[in-house]
Amino acid sequence: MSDSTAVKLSKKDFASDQEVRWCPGCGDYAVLNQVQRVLPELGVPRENFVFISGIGCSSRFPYYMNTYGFHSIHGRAPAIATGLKTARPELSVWVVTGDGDALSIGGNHLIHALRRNVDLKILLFNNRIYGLTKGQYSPTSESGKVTKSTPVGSPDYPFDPIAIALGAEASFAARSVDVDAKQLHDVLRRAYEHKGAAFVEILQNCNVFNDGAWAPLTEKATKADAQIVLEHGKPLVFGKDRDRGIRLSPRLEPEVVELGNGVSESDLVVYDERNPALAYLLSRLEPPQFPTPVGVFLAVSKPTYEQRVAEQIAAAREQLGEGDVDKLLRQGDTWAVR
Amino acid sequence: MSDSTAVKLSKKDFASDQEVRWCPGCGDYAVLNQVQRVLPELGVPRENFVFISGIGCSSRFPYYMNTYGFHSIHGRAPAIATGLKTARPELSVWVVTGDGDALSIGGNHLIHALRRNVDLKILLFNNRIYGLTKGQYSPTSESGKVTKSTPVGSPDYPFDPIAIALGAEASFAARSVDVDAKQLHDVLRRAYEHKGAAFVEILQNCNVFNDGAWAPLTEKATKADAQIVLEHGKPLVFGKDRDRGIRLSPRLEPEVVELGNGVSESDLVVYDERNPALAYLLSRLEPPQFPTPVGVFLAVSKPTYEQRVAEQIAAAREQLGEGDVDKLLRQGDTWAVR
Amino acid sequence: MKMSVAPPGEPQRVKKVEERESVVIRFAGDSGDGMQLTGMQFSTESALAGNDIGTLPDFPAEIRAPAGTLAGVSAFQVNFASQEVFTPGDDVDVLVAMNPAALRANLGDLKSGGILIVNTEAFSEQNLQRAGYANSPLDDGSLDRYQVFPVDVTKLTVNALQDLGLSNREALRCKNFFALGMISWLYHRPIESTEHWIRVKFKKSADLVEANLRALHAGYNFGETTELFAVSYQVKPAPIAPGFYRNITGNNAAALGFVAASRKAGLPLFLGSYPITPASDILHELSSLKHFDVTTFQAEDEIAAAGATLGAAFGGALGITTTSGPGMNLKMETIGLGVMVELPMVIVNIQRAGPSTGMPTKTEQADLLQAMYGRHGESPVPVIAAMTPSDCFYAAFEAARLAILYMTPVILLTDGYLANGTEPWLVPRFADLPDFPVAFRTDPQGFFPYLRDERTLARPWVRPGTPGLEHRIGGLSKEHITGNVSYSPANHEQMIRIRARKVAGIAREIAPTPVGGAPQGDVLVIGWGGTYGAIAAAVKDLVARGKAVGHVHLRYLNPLPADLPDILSRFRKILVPELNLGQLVRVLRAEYLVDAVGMNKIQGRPFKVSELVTRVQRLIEA
Amino acid sequence: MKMSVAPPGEPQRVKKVEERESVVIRFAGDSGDGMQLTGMQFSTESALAGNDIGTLPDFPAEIRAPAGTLAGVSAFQVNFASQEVFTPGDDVDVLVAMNPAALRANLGDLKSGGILIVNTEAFSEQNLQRAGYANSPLDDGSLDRYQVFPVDVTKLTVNALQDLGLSNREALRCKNFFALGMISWLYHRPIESTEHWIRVKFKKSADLVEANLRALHAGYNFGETTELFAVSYQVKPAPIAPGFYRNITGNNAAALGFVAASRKAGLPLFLGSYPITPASDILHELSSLKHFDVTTFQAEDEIAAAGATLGAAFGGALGITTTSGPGMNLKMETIGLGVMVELPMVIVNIQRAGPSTGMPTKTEQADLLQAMYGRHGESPVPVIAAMTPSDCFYAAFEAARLAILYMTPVILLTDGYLANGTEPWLVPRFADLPDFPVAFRTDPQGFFPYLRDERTLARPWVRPGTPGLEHRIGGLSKEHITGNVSYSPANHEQMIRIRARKVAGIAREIAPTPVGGAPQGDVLVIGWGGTYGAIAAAVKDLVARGKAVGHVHLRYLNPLPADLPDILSRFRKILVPELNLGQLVRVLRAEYLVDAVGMNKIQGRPFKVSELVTRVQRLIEA
Ligand SMILES: Cc1ncc(C[n+]2csc(CCOP(=O)(O)OP(=O)(O)O)c2C)c(N)n1
Ligand SMILES: Cc1ncc(C[n+]2csc(CCOP(=O)(O)OP(=O)(O)O)c2C)c(N)n1
Ligand code: SF4
Ligand code: SF4
Ligand SMILES: [Mg+2]
Ligand SMILES: [Mg+2]
Repeated sequence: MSDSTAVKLSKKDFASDQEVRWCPGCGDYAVLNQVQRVLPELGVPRENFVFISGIGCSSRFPYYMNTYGFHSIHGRAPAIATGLKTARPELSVWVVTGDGDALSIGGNHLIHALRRNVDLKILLFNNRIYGLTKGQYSPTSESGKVTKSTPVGSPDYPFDPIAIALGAEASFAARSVDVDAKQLHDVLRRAYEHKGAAFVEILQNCNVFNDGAWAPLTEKATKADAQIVLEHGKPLVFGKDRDRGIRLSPRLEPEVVELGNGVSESDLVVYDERNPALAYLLSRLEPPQFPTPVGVFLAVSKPTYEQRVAEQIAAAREQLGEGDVDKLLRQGDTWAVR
Repeated sequence: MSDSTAVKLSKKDFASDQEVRWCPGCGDYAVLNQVQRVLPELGVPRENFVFISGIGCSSRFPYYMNTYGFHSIHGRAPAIATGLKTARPELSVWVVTGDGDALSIGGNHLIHALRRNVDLKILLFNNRIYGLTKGQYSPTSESGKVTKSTPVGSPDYPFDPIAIALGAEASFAARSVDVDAKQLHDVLRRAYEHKGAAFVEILQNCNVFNDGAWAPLTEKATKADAQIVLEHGKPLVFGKDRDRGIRLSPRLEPEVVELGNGVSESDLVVYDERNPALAYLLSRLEPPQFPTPVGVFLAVSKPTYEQRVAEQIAAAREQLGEGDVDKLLRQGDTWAVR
Repeated sequence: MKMSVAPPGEPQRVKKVEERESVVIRFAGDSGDGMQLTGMQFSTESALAGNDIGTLPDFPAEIRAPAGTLAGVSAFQVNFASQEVFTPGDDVDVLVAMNPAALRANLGDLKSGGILIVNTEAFSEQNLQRAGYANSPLDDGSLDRYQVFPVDVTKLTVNALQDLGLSNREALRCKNFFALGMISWLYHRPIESTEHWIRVKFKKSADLVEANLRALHAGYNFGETTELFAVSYQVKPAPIAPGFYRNITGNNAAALGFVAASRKAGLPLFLGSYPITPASDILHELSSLKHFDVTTFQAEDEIAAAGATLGAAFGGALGITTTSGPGMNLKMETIGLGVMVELPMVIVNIQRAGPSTGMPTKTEQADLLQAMYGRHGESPVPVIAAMTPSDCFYAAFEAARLAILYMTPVILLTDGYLANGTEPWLVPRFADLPDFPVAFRTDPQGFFPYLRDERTLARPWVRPGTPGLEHRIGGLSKEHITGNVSYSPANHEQMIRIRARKVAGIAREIAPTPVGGAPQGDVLVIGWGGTYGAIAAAVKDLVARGKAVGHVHLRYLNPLPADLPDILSRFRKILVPELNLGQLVRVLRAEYLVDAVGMNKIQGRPFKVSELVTRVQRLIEA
Repeated sequence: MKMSVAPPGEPQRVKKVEERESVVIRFAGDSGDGMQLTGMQFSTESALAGNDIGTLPDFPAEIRAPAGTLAGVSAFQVNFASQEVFTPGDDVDVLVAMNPAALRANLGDLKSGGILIVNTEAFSEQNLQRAGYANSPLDDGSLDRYQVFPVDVTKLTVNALQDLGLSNREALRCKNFFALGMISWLYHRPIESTEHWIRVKFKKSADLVEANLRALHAGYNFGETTELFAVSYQVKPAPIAPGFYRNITGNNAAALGFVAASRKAGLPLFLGSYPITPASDILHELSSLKHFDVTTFQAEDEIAAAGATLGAAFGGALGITTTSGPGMNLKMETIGLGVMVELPMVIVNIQRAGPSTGMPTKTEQADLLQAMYGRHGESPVPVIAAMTPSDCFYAAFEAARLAILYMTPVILLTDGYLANGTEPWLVPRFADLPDFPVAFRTDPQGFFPYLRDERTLARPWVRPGTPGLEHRIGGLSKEHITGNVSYSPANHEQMIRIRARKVAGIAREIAPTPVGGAPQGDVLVIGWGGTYGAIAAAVKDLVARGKAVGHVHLRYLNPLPADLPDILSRFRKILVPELNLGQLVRVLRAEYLVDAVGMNKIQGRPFKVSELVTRVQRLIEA
């Protein structure tokens, strides 16, 4: 996809002429900003980017990108993107979606796009709420949450988006935070570089309907203790003073341990982003007992869907030659009348 | 649900007067047989059972059960069952579905029913093919599979139903085999006894369109080596001579080991059906490298959806009293004109 | 809050007072300015003042578009009068514009000579630019046609709250109450209800109660004391039927209608829904009525919402599912199953402007043919429509009643205009509503799942859990009486014809169609749904001018009333105004072979009375 | 396999030979008996014998219902004649019944005096019971009205294969070829094509080739040698236009039509589909044509299938999505989006008997109004329908052409009868089909996403990847020309009216409507879709009897042809036969205010010619 003759692009090349219409203070701005920063670095001509979204606040994203874009139907972006990417493998196709769009109405398309390993970059803006419809609970809202549609609290249990992705055979799954510019930047790049379906959950603040949903992870005071950054090949250490870590108990259950007092880094789990079972184990870690893992949970490589489809077509052409319509029409039970 | 005054029921009480119309030799017969065997044991009056299915060969199931039944729409049985169970928690609601019905068109409803932990008994007949539509590949068909719609092989990767369930926060997930009468019987009972969504994958043979899909697991000669039975609290041992087992490598990856030569059962993973990460790890085991695990992967207990909903309604009544319609109509901005 | 008309404490007026028969006010500001709230409170005050009222909220699709932009303008229109009110009013007498964008977006609807109150502080360089003004319209003479009242609402509010120690932001948030106070003074509105509302709403913060009350009073007193207003206006109470009233939106009314129906049927209510504008408020409302044995299930999508509803109906609940156009597409397959298994459920479509995502917060009537024909195969369902916000109560009640009585899915159509609009509602007594207790079948003797009631052709409703009645239903063709799966050609046709007859037979439930205006003559105007008010007002106007114009407003779209052909035959011409490209008109033409003509507007907005009057006059003359 | 008519080697006939103009044979047996295959082979033989043919497969919904039951009966009907054939025939002249259930299920359609060949061996106690016979109909005199030929097909087949060392089961599987051989002898069919088919089909097993060939020949020779048959029948070749022919099913033809269209457009073809009876075969067919630059995507459901298709269309492919009724409901929201973003795609609905799951393997025409009105909002799409199996080729081609030319989703309706039925097809030359090369917009100069072609009103099609033309599309209301999101009321109406005009303008593509039969007179029969053959035959019959009856068969349902009102006006009465409760008839009545009457049958089966003839006659007399 990279094109050496491409002119050097900058962030502003990726801003469309449309006014951005999210609420002031919405976390979506930070993500837009970061995406517009990363794209020029990728060496892809601007016209080869396509952003496809569903419906929701986050799904307005394509309007603000000066690329090809498609603001489609609630929940259906992964399906539409699958068609586009399969028909046009040379394009860089990004899906922008929300927790409702991707995990409520669109859950099925998401898991199938991941299963097929279509080379899509899927950015899920998780604000744990329905923003556009003004504040109902979403499939990632915590149990007991009081919202417009759950005045005495949600009776549901939430999905964990990373776990869903792992259950659906994703080849790449990562998590980042809207306002964590550097980490988000790195994760977006990793997602782009991964050949295959890249699923990125972005923890995003909806300051109007669910303000502070991720506060512990974004407030300076609590951030270091509230999150643990996954790094391939490194032990799972976290905390302001990097004095805590994650160990596996003999019953194969994760536990937080303080380093020192006989516990050293070598007792900790060494992260391996190619081990799906480890990724799933980490996805189970939840506050307040555990820090929230961010970074790349899983990155394994396998041929992509569109690649395998293209190979089948190429092989058919190779074997049968370029199809001849007249010959095709004349196949089967035929006869001539004179 | 159990009713001490209920008359003693037998298998034939659960056979309807409708002729069973699966192909001769179809694995569905064995499952029907086993379900009809288990139900009378449960102490539930017959009229309290409801079977809800989607569309597919397997989904004809309700017609053959002399209980309440609903043969509904392709993929939608979990949604319909959720409504019924929520409205009528006292009923024992069973969902019968196929790999296409549950995991293709119905994937979203399945994962949401599991997430909510609705107390449904979900039996997924996995024959890795679309039976009723005469032989297209399904989301569980293996990569490269040649079917009517994939004449040069499937370009997809399959779902693992257990992994999907675990990714969707299922509280109970199990796997069994159509013709393994005793094991299927036990798993069905465990599913019934679990309070919450119980997901059971049943490996089922479609002798017409995908004969022998599970042959290694059902043929006497290979069975013991091809499967490993998960037992809570027991080490993971398998093989005709029970001389092999599953161990975790230092990189936390599973490996098959021969017992003896310094390797003993105490080196093996001890199965814990309450550990979802372990369940997920086991779901990754695939032939030919690994035996296929069967039995209960996961069983954890948490309040069910319908229970929490019922509690909210009871609490509201407790707090606000039985609703008075006249009072309700007269709420808000009101005034009297004289 | 209960109170009776003519609140005490109307202050002594020193300035000139003029009388008006009716006034249309529109409050317009930024999304964050609280205009919806202001409008609602003003409506309540007006109702309490004894006027008849009609309202129209109009808000943007964005949650909060950038402050000061045209996209962010939110408005609320109130029509109040000393006579019967049918609509929120065509053109406005008074426009309150809290910023330049609000002015720009709404000025076109202000009558020449109308009152324009602007919040001057908001007319900053930046805001002017955001609204697309090169020069300030306050200075360039472009507003000369109006009575302009420039008020620095912002400063006056902040001043009034000075000593409360509020942050600037908090203080600014009170400015809508200043505006409300000012307008309340101008039209002699009683403000006690607003005071009460403030006390309840902010009960957690005494400071905010105090601040908002002060802003309200400051506005009121500003009216009295400022030189600006030389005149204030009185609108006498309307001759309104005595009784107990409340202001109600269509969505609220629909929710209550379903609750009442469930009680009359003696069933628990199950709502399966997926949020969507403008339907979500029914879900919100019902979710807080759990003590009425109401279960609300927020589903993963509309398919699941409909499916769960059907499942609950199978279980013996009154099943309701609510949505709007886009979600309606997704419910069709389940409705088709409902038709085949013959279980009751109500599907509510709060229509909005389409196609596709369209203009989600705007109104339209373009889903009628979809309601009638949107499913594959022959799967007729009754379709009924509500006419006014409060009529949503009765329409919902009736939809539920028919569904249960005839064991069939019923589609109820309302629209964004009805859903969010309010009107005073003479609250009925529960006891006066018709009873329709459900008798589930429990007797195994002679039971067959598809053995029908002779009159209604409804099949029996059996709750799972009933001993001896175990049976299976499903989407495959069903054998007459036994309900067994059947591929018999003759049986297939018989069952399809029976179901069609069952739905057609609902015509017997329809009371004689009331004809408004002239009982016969030149033009019959036939409408359905939310256009009721505008058409009724137009016909009233035309009749007053001596025209022989009649009005039929259809509640039942399928089946149509049996007396319709007779009524049609009494008029020379038939006009069918619709907020679509012509849907009911197609049904009428096909059904009765009458040369009915359409009048179509598809702008996300209701008809204006004047548009209708003009069109009918042209038709009379043609 | 290519061969020309009049195959060599027709054996010397010693018995009496009679001539027939046309014969209708139905092969009926258990699902496992291979009746579909037998029927197909017999059809091919008949085509090769120079007859015109029509076929009707009829199989159960169950994959393999229990052997011997009524539910498991599978049948295949062939009509072959020395004149033009329009349908598979009403009543049958010859019934081959391989077991009692097949006899029971099909006997009602056998003409009095017709030939009945039964496989006696299958008339065991058990099989009789399974079929619901108390006594054997072979013995109780109930078949006296027919010419019964009892043949122990099973034993004769097994005997013929005795020395091959096949298992009993394998041998029994050959009995359909014995039956085929026997009937081929009886009607002088050339069996070379069947021999060839056997050789290809079983090429992996020389034993099976030998066994099936032997069974075929044994059956053929049995006809010649047995005393049973005293007479054999000859059906002369029909006067058929010279050219190259093939037998083709509607599904096969549709697939080929799309491939041809994609080549003419110069685009890759993308099919997004989810399997469903009776549409799946189009997916199967296209999945094997990858070398034609065809991508088939088996989606997770119909929504994804439609979505991926639209995505591929956005990418510049010819996007097709195929389904049947139940799946059609699920595609509506995506079609609505397609209408809004104005991208080309073809949605094919192979209609089957509904509502709901209905009778999946049976035919019906009850999805027309859904095609027209099934979406929320005003979202018109062109709707076209195929008339015969081979016409599916041209209809598919035309649907694709219109979609691209007008940048719009197009719905193509066929049905189960067309999809699985076969007819001989005079294969066209690719070069003779119209070209319509696509020119994607590439010039940034003056580009706007919604700047339209003046004639067609189509917007430009731009492939992502084109520099300088980056733009965004979506489901929100779009501003005229720029395509920016717009909530302007006037713009909303303008865009909706433009799209309606665009679709209405397609009328200019429609060639003058051919009128079959009388050009004017008493009754005009208007049909659409798969009823073509039956109506054409009926009208031909009526005209031959001197009746002034005309026939119009509509390919374009939306928009309707511009010359239709004129044609309607030339007839006294209009009859609209449909396999539904009256759908096109509603459209015609609403559109033209003509008192068209419906003729409706909804039994999962096509019209019989005789039913149509009778109905028209009654109408003439009424
Ligand atoms: C078919 C359909 N159903 C429902 C809706 C209404 N709707 C729009 S966005 C949305 C949910 C938005 O939540 P999320 O995806 O989390 O996005 P956010 O606004 O929070 O970014 C819903 C329910 C719709 N547009 N279409
Ligand atoms: C909406 C809809 N789409 C498609 C179909 C066609 N269909 C019926 S069953 C089926 C798949 C069956 O596969 P599976 O669920 O695995 O069940 P099996 O027959 O193998 O038991 C399909 C695609 C349908 N009935 N409805
Ligand atoms: S509602 Fe929430 S998510 Fe939506 S734009 Fe506003 S702050 Fe952002
Ligand atoms: S097709 Fe397969 S799954 Fe279906 S009934 Fe036959 S053997 Fe069973
Ligand atoms: Mg969200
Ligand atoms: Mg299957």
